[in-house]
Amino acid sequence: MARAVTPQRKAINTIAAWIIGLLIFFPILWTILTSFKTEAAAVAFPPQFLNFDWTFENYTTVQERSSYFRHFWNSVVISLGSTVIGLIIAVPAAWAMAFVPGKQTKNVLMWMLSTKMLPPVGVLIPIYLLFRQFGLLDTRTGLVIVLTLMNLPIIVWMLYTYFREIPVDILEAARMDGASLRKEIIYILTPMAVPGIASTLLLNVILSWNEAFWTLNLTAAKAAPLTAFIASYSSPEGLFYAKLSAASTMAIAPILILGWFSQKQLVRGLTFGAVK
Amino acid sequence: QTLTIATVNNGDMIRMQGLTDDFTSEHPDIQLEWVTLEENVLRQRVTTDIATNGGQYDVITIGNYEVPIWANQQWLAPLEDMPEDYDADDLLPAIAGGLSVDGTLYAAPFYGESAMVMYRTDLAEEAGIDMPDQPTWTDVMAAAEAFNDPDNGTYGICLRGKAGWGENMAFITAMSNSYGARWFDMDWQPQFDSPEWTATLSDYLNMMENYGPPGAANNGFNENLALFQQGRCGIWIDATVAASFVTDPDESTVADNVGFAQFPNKDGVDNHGNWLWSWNLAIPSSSGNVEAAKQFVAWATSKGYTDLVAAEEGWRAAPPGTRTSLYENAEYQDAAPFAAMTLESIDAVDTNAPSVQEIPYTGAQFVSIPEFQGIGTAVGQAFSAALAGQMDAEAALSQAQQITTQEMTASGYIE
Amino acid sequence: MGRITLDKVTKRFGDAEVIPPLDLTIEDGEFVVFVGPSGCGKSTLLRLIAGLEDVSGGEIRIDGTAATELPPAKRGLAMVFQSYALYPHMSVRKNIAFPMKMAGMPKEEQERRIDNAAKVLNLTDYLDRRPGQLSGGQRQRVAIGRAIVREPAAFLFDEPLSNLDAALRVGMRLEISELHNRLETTMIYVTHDQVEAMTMADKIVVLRAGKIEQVGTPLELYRTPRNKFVAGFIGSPTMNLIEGPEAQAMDAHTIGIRPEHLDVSSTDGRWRGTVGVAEHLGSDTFFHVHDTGLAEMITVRADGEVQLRHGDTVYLTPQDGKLHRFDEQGLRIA
Amino acid sequence: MGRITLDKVTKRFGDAEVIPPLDLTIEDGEFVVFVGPSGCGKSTLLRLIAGLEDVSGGEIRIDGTAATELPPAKRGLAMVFQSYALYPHMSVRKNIAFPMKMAGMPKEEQERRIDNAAKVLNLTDYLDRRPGQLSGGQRQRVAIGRAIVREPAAFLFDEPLSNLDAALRVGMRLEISELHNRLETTMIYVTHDQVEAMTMADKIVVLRAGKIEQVGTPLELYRTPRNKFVAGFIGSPTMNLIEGPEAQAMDAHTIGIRPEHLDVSSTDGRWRGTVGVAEHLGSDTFFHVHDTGLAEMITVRADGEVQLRHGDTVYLTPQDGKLHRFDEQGLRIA
Amino acid sequence: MATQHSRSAARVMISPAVLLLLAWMLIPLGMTLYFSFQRYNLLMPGAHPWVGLMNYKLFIQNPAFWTALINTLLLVGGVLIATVVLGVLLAILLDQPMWGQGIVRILVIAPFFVMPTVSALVWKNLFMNPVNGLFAWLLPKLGMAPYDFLTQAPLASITFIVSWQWLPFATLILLTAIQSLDSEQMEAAEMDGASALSRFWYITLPHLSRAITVVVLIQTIFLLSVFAEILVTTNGGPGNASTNLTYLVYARSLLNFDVGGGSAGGVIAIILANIVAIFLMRAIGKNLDA
Ligand SMILES: Nc1ncnc2c1ncn2[C@@H]1O[C@H](COP(=O)(O)OP(=O)(O)OP(=O)(O)O)[C@@H](O)[C@H]1O
Ligand SMILES: Nc1ncnc2c1ncn2[C@@H]1O[C@H](COP(=O)(O)OP(=O)(O)OP(=O)(O)O)[C@@H](O)[C@H]1O
Ligand SMILES: [Mg+2]
Ligand SMILES: [Mg+2]
Repeated sequence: MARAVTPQRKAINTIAAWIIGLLIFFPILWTILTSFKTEAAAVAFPPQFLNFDWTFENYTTVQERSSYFRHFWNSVVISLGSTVIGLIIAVPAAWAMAFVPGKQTKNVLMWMLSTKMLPPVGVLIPIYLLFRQFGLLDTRTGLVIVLTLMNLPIIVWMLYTYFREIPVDILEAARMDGASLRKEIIYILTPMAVPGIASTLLLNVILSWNEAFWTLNLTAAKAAPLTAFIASYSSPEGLFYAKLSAASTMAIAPILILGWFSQKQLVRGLTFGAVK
Repeated sequence: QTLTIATVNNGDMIRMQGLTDDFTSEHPDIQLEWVTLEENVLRQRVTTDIATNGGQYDVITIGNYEVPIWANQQWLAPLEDMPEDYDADDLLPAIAGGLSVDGTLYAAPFYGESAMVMYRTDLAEEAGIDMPDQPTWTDVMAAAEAFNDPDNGTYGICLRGKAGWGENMAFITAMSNSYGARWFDMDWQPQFDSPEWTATLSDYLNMMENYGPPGAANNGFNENLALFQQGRCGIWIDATVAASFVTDPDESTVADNVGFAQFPNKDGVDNHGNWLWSWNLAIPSSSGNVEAAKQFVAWATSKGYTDLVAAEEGWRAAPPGTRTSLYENAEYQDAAPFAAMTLESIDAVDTNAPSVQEIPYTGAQFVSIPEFQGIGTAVGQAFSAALAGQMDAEAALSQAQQITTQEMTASGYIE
Repeated sequence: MGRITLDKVTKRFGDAEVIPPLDLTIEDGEFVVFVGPSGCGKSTLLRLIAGLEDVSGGEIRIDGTAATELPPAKRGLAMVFQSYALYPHMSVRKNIAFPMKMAGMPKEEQERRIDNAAKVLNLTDYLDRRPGQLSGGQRQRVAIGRAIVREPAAFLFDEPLSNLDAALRVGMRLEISELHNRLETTMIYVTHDQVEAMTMADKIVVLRAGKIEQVGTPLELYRTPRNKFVAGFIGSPTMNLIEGPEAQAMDAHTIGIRPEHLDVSSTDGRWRGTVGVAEHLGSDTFFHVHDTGLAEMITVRADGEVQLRHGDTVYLTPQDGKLHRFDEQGLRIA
Repeated sequence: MGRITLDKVTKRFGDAEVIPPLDLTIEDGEFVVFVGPSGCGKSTLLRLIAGLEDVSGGEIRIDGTAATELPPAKRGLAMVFQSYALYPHMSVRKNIAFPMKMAGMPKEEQERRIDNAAKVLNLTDYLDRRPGQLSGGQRQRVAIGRAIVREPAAFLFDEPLSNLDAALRVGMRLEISELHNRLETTMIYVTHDQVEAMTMADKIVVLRAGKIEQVGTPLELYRTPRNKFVAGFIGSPTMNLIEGPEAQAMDAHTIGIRPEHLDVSSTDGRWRGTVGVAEHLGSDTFFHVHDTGLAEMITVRADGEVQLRHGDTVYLTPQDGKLHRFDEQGLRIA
Repeated sequence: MATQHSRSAARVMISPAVLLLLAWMLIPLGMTLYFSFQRYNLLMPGAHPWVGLMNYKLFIQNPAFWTALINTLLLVGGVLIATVVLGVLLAILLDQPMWGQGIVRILVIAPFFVMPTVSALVWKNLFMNPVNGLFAWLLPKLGMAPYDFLTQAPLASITFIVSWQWLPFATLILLTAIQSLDSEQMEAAEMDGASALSRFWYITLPHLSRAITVVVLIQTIFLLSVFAEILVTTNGGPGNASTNLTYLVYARSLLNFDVGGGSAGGVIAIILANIVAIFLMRAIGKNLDA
């Protein structure tokens, strides 16, 4: 369909897409802008777009109040940790499902996904008791465990759809060439699936980063990630829009930037085999 | 040693976090870790932890509602052997009484509050209204009507509407007390079918509908504070601590124009609501650092801390409502125009007889039984729904009656 | 060195018996081609030999030792897949080195063999490229290179040329033949391409539904097909098979005559018919003759110069001794 | 009804001129085949005619009316794609009905035409299946069915058989030819398959790099290729092209002789050489002769019965009048 | 690939994942089930008497339960419809040639990265707040009455917020799916005389069905347990107007600290979620095979 698109048509597309894109993005933009305003300017009517006195005061206040970097570091450790461990468990499982499919494979996969439908609130108290029992409360280890289990079904599914696209021939060739199962996975499967693994990794980092129920309920101070950081701004006294915006910006910025930079991988991985 | 301290994200607590250098320099071996959370989340986290013996926290911030209940469960370490200079006798008796079980203190008050009326003197002047020091609800309603000017973004009265036993139910319970209503009769039968409750709720809804701000059903203390600071409320009836914020010229656009009055009563009912709340520091018995925690609690609720705040931020910012000595301090009286009214309000509270009728419970703007959190919140939701226009007062009350009866039956209070 | 014996080898997928018990011996150094219609079990048989599938019954012996239970890597065979199955993330050099690396061969020996294979296969200039940067024929050669360096007892090829275009196919066909001449290693080659089978094989195995229909040299199959199936399967255009009175006249249920074994005349001959579609290839002309009184349409291959048009009348005569006769079971009558 | 004229039609993709100005007339009812090496612009040309690409210059006329600016649907042409481009979620019936539904044709008429097409194409039993449940050949027929029902002025086929296996290809080739005989509609057919081009075409257009090298009937191209390119491109195995003294002796820069036009003798002949690889196809034998004193290796096609082995000495003689001569520009010398 | 050896290897390889998930499902679930038959209030330590099905009875009899059930379905359904419909339209728009496509994509994808808590806070305070929010300023400008979103249309507002978060996800998957559509199919349809609208309806949309099922499945998994958005914006209110099952269970077990009741609610929620799951799995299982 390489017929010429008239410039008018392209211009209309462009304008429409940009308007919609900006509308969708606007709340985030507005939050970022607000974070640079004084509290008074933040609630001023009519709203001030760029014509306000920019200030970094909110960021300093927020940083003074809670040590952002510790929360940030917890978030990094927890989300990366759970994703990496999840991958280590999921790669063999996905290998088995993709390359040695049995009659039950599909059912096992669907069952795995259905465990994600367990409403977390329903099992908080049992988990809390277990965690207390094993001394996992307020530890990063504890959160890594929970988030790994939470996201494992998704990781398995994503890897499974990815692996299915890898021709069996190549694994068989490796086998003929004398590779053991372990070597087959390490030297052939994993390197070939790098794009898929990367996008799985990304999506799960994002999901873990944003997970707000378990991270909030199973931590106190030591292991609390950014979700807990944000929770302390949810309803403070007095005017707080600017401070809230600053805290929000700080909480979402890392993942937003990561997401933007790795957009392509993410999009490819997200398709869950929906696109053949 | 590291102490993990759970606090509410309100201004006084956050200020305390900024001043901890003073403590850590005195106690170099003690490190402090802060968990700052919104009130509801904090309560849920702390309760889960203490009830399951989780031991995550060494110092917790809890209200005077929980203290006696939890102390009875042996969940709190008694605050005996406090350091010499702590001077427990200096605590306001109404406050200290609520935090003691059998004469032993189980939590140290960080600040205390009752409720009072805050209003805009500039608007009152404009409208030619004279707010008495002890207004009745009739006075308040008349003033609210006069102040209401929604076209210019000023609303007559701001009251709590957000559902929650510590949010709208705190206010409505206090209001009902002042209307002569009670939660339960002596057989623990809920009383929402009484005429006093009908009067309370319909007056509340009327005021809010006619003179309240939009979205009131989602407004709690913080939202109303923000509104009042922006000059959007003519009257705000809420906790006395608010006074120091609304008069803070850095944050409040109406700092110079705030007047104070006692919590209203209904004509003929001698009850000013009996609102008493304090945020207190307590030590879970599951903590492994009880001694260090005591050091910290003592520091944070000491006279010395008050002086420290005064030195750093001025007297007006001193945590109010806990110590007699503060109210005797002339500097404080000068800096805090609301001091007298605050003390008067607190002194007027009798937590043993919050209602004028006979009741089987103690409490103030709450009922001091463990089930109250659940019941209060469920009832609060019904009232909030009424405020949002989803049902009328009558339906809300009968729903409240039904919920409460069910819960009380389930918990074995009534057959 | 590369004698492979299948003894009552059977394969079932669930309930479906894809290979009924099958016996076959492949001699050392032979070039054996498996042909047969799609789905007849050629690939399955190859994979059984390779060890990529378990046999359901029977024995496989390689050089006299039982291999039935051995994992693929231990059988000393190398396989070249239809898709080449190169490792896309490794350079050509690494691809070729992989089996040696897995075997833990010393580096120098690896280098030596890689250089050698690269020279033989004309890949020296491409050793540092990735498979994605190679043309189809080059990839094919890398796959062969990877197989060669292991110095296997036998090579297994599963339709290795079917992804190449016609011109390349001819070239690669010659290269593999030459390789076989040089290495003299046993090769088992699966294809569905007539020409490949005929030109490359020492021995062709014709399979149908997992059963061996005939084993023999290409010309044996061409000249003396054991049954109607083989007769129809080998040769292009297909042999004309004629039933009815004409066949009975020759004491057969069916008679067969290849298109190239019919003499055409415009004046007289055994069968008289009308020309239908005529396909002019330049070098040859295929035409289809109707209305000969036979039930079947007859295909004739004639010279490129023959000038016959749709509707012309022709006379056809089968050449001497080129008639095949089959009985009711379809078996050849000697 | 289906006369298509291209007048100085040009196509550029960005800076690359894929089709330089090109003139071509296709007569009503003709079966025209475009051939040429990969990337020469065959598909592009077809898509320009279909209206799926805009021309960069020139005029296209269909039945005398200017079509250059018309959208594809308005040109009254039907196209059969290489991938068939069936709608995977619709049944065969719906697939075939789709163009009529789009044209708002009455239901009964639709039914009639579907039944008709299904009968013609032997699809009646498959009308309720999805394309995914059909074999390659059946899909191919559905694609044609979808084209037929529109009763177009001309059919455009872009390598419609290249996804089929060899046996099916032969069958479908005949079916399309018969369809053309029956419908007598103009057909333009792109292929890179020699045999298809030779057997199906009324007229072959040989393209190279977007330029027409020769237009003519298959036998014209086979017998009198206009230049070396066409000579080498048409015919299989390829024509032997010989340069050097032997050619100069015949007043040409290059002489060409087809493998099938060389007589083989073991005793005497014009060129003496040694047999290299011999490929026995049963019906024919191709062998490669080296060391003839000519620079080039010569390919010879001989009878299937010829018994020559690697290393034998043979004598080759070109048949009378079958030699082609080309000048330095590669053009035929008459 | 199916040798005995590889099959047993597969069993070994899949077992860590299966065992972990089984434990993750069964242990807490078992405990929840166990608690659900007890009178167990966190605030009242001591014995937890066995009360049989009373917790279930109370949970179901509570009128809030039915409201919550309906709200859950409305929320999930609403978000699914909004994201799929808008996602398809947006995907088609983004598939058109335009300038700065990459940047537009970045803008559109952004909400997906925002934590639910943050997005709820931002929408609630900066936009929907009836006094200070941007909408409170904007609506009168557009000649509309000011509207208190979270009070007057709480569920719809939450649906809107959640849709905003998930629209990027749907759009991206659908966009990739559209781009994977065989261009020859489009061209064939064009030659067949289909208008742009017919092409969308008869070709594009059916082609997207598989991608749509995946979007629906994944989103449902996450939407059934929407929680933070409700907690932050409305606390399930006013009344129960925006309480979904998850929130109701939360309210029981963590606001009332009624572990018994909460567990009963949790069990009910799990059962309902699995009913939805079975429906979906059926549908998607079919679609994924095809
Ligand atoms: N893993 C499997 N499970 C079930 N049946 C199978 C499996 N692999 C192959 N088959 C069946 O076994 C038969 C033989 O398949 P095989 O692949 O060996 O045929 P083939 O001769 O190689 O065909 P082709 O020429 O098409 O490659 C087919 O009917 C096929 O459907
Ligand atoms: N959309 C396009 N943009 C740029 N160049 C193109 C485009 N389509 C085709 N070309 C170029 O135009 C030339 C002709 O392509 P075309 O597809 O017509 O070749 P073809 O003869 O059909 O080849 P094949 O036999 O491989 O199908 C090629 O060099 C190709 O790279
Ligand atoms: Mg095969
Ligand atoms: Mg092409």
